[in-house]
Amino acid sequence: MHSFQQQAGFPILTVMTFLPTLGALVMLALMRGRPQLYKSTALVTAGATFFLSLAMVLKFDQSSADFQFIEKVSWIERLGASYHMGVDGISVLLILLTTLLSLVIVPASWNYIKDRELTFFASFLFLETGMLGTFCARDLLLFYVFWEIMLIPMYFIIGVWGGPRRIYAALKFFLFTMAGSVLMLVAIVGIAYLARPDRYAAPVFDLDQLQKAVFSFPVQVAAFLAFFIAFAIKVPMWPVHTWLPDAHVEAPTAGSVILAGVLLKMGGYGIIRFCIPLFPDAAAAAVPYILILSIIAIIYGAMVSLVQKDLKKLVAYSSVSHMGFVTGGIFAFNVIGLSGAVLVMFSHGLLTGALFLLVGFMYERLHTREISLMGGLASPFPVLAAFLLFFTLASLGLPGLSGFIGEFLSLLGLFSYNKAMAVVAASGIILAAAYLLWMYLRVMFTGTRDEEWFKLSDLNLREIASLAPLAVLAVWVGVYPSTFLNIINPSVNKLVTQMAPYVAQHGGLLTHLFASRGGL
Amino acid sequence: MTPLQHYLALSVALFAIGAWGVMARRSIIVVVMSLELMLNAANIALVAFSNYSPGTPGRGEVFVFFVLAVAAAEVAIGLAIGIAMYRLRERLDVDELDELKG
Amino acid sequence: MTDYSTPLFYIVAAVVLIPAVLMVTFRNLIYSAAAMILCFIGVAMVFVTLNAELLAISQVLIYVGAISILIMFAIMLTRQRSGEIRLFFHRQAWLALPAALALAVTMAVVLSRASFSTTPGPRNPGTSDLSNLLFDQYAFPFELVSLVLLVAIVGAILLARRERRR
Amino acid sequence: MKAAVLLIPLLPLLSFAFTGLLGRRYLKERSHYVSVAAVGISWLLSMYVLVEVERGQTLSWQLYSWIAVGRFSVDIGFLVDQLTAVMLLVVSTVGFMVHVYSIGYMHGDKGYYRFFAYINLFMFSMFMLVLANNFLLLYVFWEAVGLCSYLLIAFWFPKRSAANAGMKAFLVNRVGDFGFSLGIMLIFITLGTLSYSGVFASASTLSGGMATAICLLLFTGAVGKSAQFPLHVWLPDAMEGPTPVSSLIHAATMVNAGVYMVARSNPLFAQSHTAMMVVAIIGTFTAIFAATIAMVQNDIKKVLAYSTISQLGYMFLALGVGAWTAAIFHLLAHGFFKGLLFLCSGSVIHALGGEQDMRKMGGLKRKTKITYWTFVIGALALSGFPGLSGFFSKDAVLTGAFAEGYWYFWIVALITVLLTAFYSFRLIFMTFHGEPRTDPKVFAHAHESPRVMTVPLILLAIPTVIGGLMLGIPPENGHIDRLLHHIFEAAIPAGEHVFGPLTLSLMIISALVGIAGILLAWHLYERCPWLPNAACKRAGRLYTLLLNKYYIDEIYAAVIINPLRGFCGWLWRFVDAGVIDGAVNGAGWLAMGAGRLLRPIQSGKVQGYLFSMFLGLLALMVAYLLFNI
Repeated sequence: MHSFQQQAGFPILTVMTFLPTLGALVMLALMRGRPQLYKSTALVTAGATFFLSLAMVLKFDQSSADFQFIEKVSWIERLGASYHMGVDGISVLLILLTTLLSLVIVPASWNYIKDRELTFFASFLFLETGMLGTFCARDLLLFYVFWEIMLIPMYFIIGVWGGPRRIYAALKFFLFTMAGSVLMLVAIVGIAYLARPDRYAAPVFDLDQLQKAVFSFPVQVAAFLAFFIAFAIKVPMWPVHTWLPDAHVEAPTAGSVILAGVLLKMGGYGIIRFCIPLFPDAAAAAVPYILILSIIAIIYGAMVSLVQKDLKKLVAYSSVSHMGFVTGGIFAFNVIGLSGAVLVMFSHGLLTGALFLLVGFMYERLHTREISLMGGLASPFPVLAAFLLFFTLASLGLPGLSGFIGEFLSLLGLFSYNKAMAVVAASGIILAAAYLLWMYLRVMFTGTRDEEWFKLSDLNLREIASLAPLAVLAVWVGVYPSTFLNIINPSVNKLVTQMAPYVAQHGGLLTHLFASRGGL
Repeated sequence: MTPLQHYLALSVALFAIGAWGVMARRSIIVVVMSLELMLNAANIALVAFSNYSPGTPGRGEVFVFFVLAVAAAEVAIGLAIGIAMYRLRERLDVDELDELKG
Repeated sequence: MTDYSTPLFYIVAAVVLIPAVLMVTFRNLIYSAAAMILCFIGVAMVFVTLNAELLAISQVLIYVGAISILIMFAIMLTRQRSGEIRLFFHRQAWLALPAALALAVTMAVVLSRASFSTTPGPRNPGTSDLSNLLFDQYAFPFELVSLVLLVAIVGAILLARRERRR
Repeated sequence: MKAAVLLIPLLPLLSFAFTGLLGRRYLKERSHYVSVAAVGISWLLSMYVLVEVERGQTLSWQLYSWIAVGRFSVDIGFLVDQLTAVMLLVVSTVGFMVHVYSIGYMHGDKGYYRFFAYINLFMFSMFMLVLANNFLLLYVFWEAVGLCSYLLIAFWFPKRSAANAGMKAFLVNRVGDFGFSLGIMLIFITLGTLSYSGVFASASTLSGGMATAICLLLFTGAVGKSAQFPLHVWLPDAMEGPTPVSSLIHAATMVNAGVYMVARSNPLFAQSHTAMMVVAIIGTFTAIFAATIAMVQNDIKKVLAYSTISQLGYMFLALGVGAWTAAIFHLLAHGFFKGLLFLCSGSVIHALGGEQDMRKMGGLKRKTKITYWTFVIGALALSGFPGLSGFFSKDAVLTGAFAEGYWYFWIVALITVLLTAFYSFRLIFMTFHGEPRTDPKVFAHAHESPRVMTVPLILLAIPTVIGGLMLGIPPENGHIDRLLHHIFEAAIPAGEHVFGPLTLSLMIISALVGIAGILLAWHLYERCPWLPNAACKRAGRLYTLLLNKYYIDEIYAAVIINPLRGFCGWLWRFVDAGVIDGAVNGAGWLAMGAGRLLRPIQSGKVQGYLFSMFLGLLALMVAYLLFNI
């Protein structure tokens, strides 16, 4: 049993999750009006959380597949809900990503925010708590609580510090996610009650017991759909993605980085952690439909990005396209596909986070995100051009950088499930190269449009410092991915072996179904 | 003896006239007056029933007293409002007093 | 005694109904107020035919004496330029009459359909019976009504007071 | 040997990092020392490796396990055998010469350090591509090389045409790589491994259809990278980049990667005859197709670009008909003389201050002696003049095709020899002979390029002359055949080829055809220069068709690019903004609308309320009556 006592000596997960809140409260209470003080506190808090997560990763026992650093305290007796925190390979990787991005955005938005800076940093720290809690929660109710905690600060970040249409965007973001999570709440309560051993026992919210409970197929399908819709909105998958471009365009730089870097991973993580293990039959049955949706997402996202005029919208739609690989990889239900999906999540967080940082830096200088108003930025800002080139190439999947590994593995996983689907999905990499390079050409190359830009300063040390860790990690994942693969392998294998009987049983049914229609 | 139904018919007629007055007339005062009519109609019915029904006599009539009291209070308040309204708007037509519009 | 009650009832009914209709239709407020008084007297007569003398007298005292005068005062206080009294709503007037008639018809039908266990003739409750009921069984409502009246008085004074600029 | 193999790619990588990071502020015009030195050492090491391999020593060395996920395990490793050695020879020699040459050519350019940084990165990726020991690693550096070509084509990025050309090159390569990656996935799915040794050992287990599918997918990658017919459009535009880049990347090294990949996976191709035929057909068609366009081009570099496409067609023809060694021999020879030709054209452009249009050149013979003579040597080699390396390698290809019984390919190839000879000497006569057509001011101070540019020309001219004799004699089992025999033994068709009267007669025929081409060019452009214009006028539409490169670019734009862009625009406006957002905002509007609809009920008129109350009462009573609730 990997309880936190043996592994870390102190309840590392709880400390890590609630440290940012502590920092935020201290800042709010004592440091109003003293920018230098609260900015550095924010940096210190984010830094401390990052090092805690780093320590956790180092102490993480990569051989065992079950959950580690377990903390279990009964929370609401009568409801049977317990404060049960634990992490496995996949959550460790995503936690590392979250703390890194939260650390990186603090220096990046040092002078980006003009009004109410203190509450801006405080809301980010609250957001971080929500995110970390969601990744560590092993109890459905606790998970839902953190899921909602995460929503509120994000709403304010978009709503208060956003661009001109921020209210519409924030509201749309909130309502979309809310609709999904309310559905999920119904499902949570439903299965908690269904899973009770007998009529009078308390409902079961704890994931370990829930996984033992077996639900009938219709219940599984209903609950799976409820959970899946909530997570699909977060991913975002194709039909429910329209909130993402609006939210990104209006959100401040740091908001976009976290929104793209971490919040989108919630969807993928949720599917892996809840939809598949709890409702294996339904998951296996839903595979072809979800794969079709993810392929549409890949192609649709890429195509729409081709015609975007606003830089942030372009990157937002590219996120829709990249996340299509995630859902495609997950629902291929083999080790290669699933590890690919997790790696895409990790690398997409790094790359899109960096791209948004760069767009933010450009906005700070040119005060516009319209591609048509930019042109020839490479001459006045060579360092900015170099960084943007690096991250553009990484996100279009240039081999040797992190984007390629994840995408190739997910495609390979999809390929072994169904060749035709994989071929269509693979065409996504051509479209990705097209829209990203075309963006780079219109923004960086060709003649400099406006002479004053030469007077503006190139990236300063602070900005480079916020980009450097992301670049280093992007190269590390690209050149030596086994450090990250070893972390997630045990839990990926466990999930795939767990799903194998169901896929075999359902796989047959559905491929047969598809075959009869001369299908894929 | 005239059967109960006649009294009831009378009470219904009076009640209908009162209702008509309340709905049709524009001035508050006429509305209040028609309201009184309706109350009287009720009284007639009450007294008629109390007389024609078994049980301890006078049960209905007692109730009429209460109706009287309430009617008096009601008229007082109604007219007070009407006068206050008149002082504000110089006009007493009910259909122009619609500040509470939704 | 010969059976005068039925023709008497019709006369009394007429005394009640005709002024009521007039009241509603009169253009001038004073005339409609006068019609109302007549109608109240009619009602008092109905009480008499129902052997409820005490009620008849109280009816006359309260309605004819107090309330009508009150209404007269109100009419005086709100003297309007006589010219523009428009009798009815243009929009709703034509709807009100049929609605009232429909109401009357339905109530009549309902009442006729209903069956009451009725004793043959009108009974004659004396004043003592009334006072017994009023002061022991319904003592509490009696007190309550006094409270209602108190509130009404205070309210009326407050509302109708001429506003002093504070 | 192991250290040498590791150092060859490592040195350019380190010098890339060094020049790249320190170039802007510190090195500026001194940034070429480190990079040229690095490539020079790599060249020496490559020679050493070549000698070692000649002595029969090969190496297969696995550095570390790159990706290990379930059944899928790929590692970073080197494989050095005869084929790699030959490729190393070409890449390092031409690379070193181009580095030296660039010192002169790029002198004074603002992005001097950036040029050397990128070109070193290219050398690193090309070395790794050649040394890789599995398909995925090959794919990785396949794209890395594509990236360097993108960076170098768009080197002068303020120029819109250069930026567009760079993007076009990368995208067209990407289309090829799409097929290549699918091929790799298919290999893994069917054979379970991606390392060369593993794949080639179990190649025979592949079913016919699967083998064809894999080979064709791999071949799409080669078509993309080596600019064969459908995907050749990017190479002529790539001439926007500086000339040393065109010489190194777009003539000698990168474009040969496709040929190397097909040659390397010969056991796979041997399994499927149809795939071989497809390779041969596309190769032949591209050869003659590109040669016809090259005849009418007026830009000196465009002519050489189309000539490269055509010569690559030759190599694929050789691969397709099974003459594996001939293809590699031609690759080797072509690498040298085409690199030489490009560098000479660079020195011509340098002399005329950037002028590239041949119609504004002429009479440079007197002005640039060395460039002229090296150019002539290169052109002779290109057109297969007997004795030079081009002659032996092209002849090997032709005899290979004829001997295998594909006489129709042989005929088309022979016509192409004629066209090649014609356009190469048309180029010489227009540039060097006749009266100067440049404006006098420019022509006045046209001068021979500095020594740092002319020395590489001479050094490259030497192998062009003696290369053929060293490796090609006697044809069919010359030194190169013996060297590469071991590599291709799995794929070489049966039957012994001996140097008999047949091969001799074939050699004579191709030599005569070559010389005929030269004479034709001499007649048209030297003796009566007015003839070409008259011929063009009479040819009329055919001439314009060729001049506009068969309108391929316009066709692609009309068929693929514009409809795609239009569809995406519609997709975004209609589906995203219209349908989905419409539904979302619609729901919002619905709530608002319903509210607005119900608002008038609260009219504020007391009478209204009373009236509705009465109606309610009425309805209740009627209900009581009717249904006797």
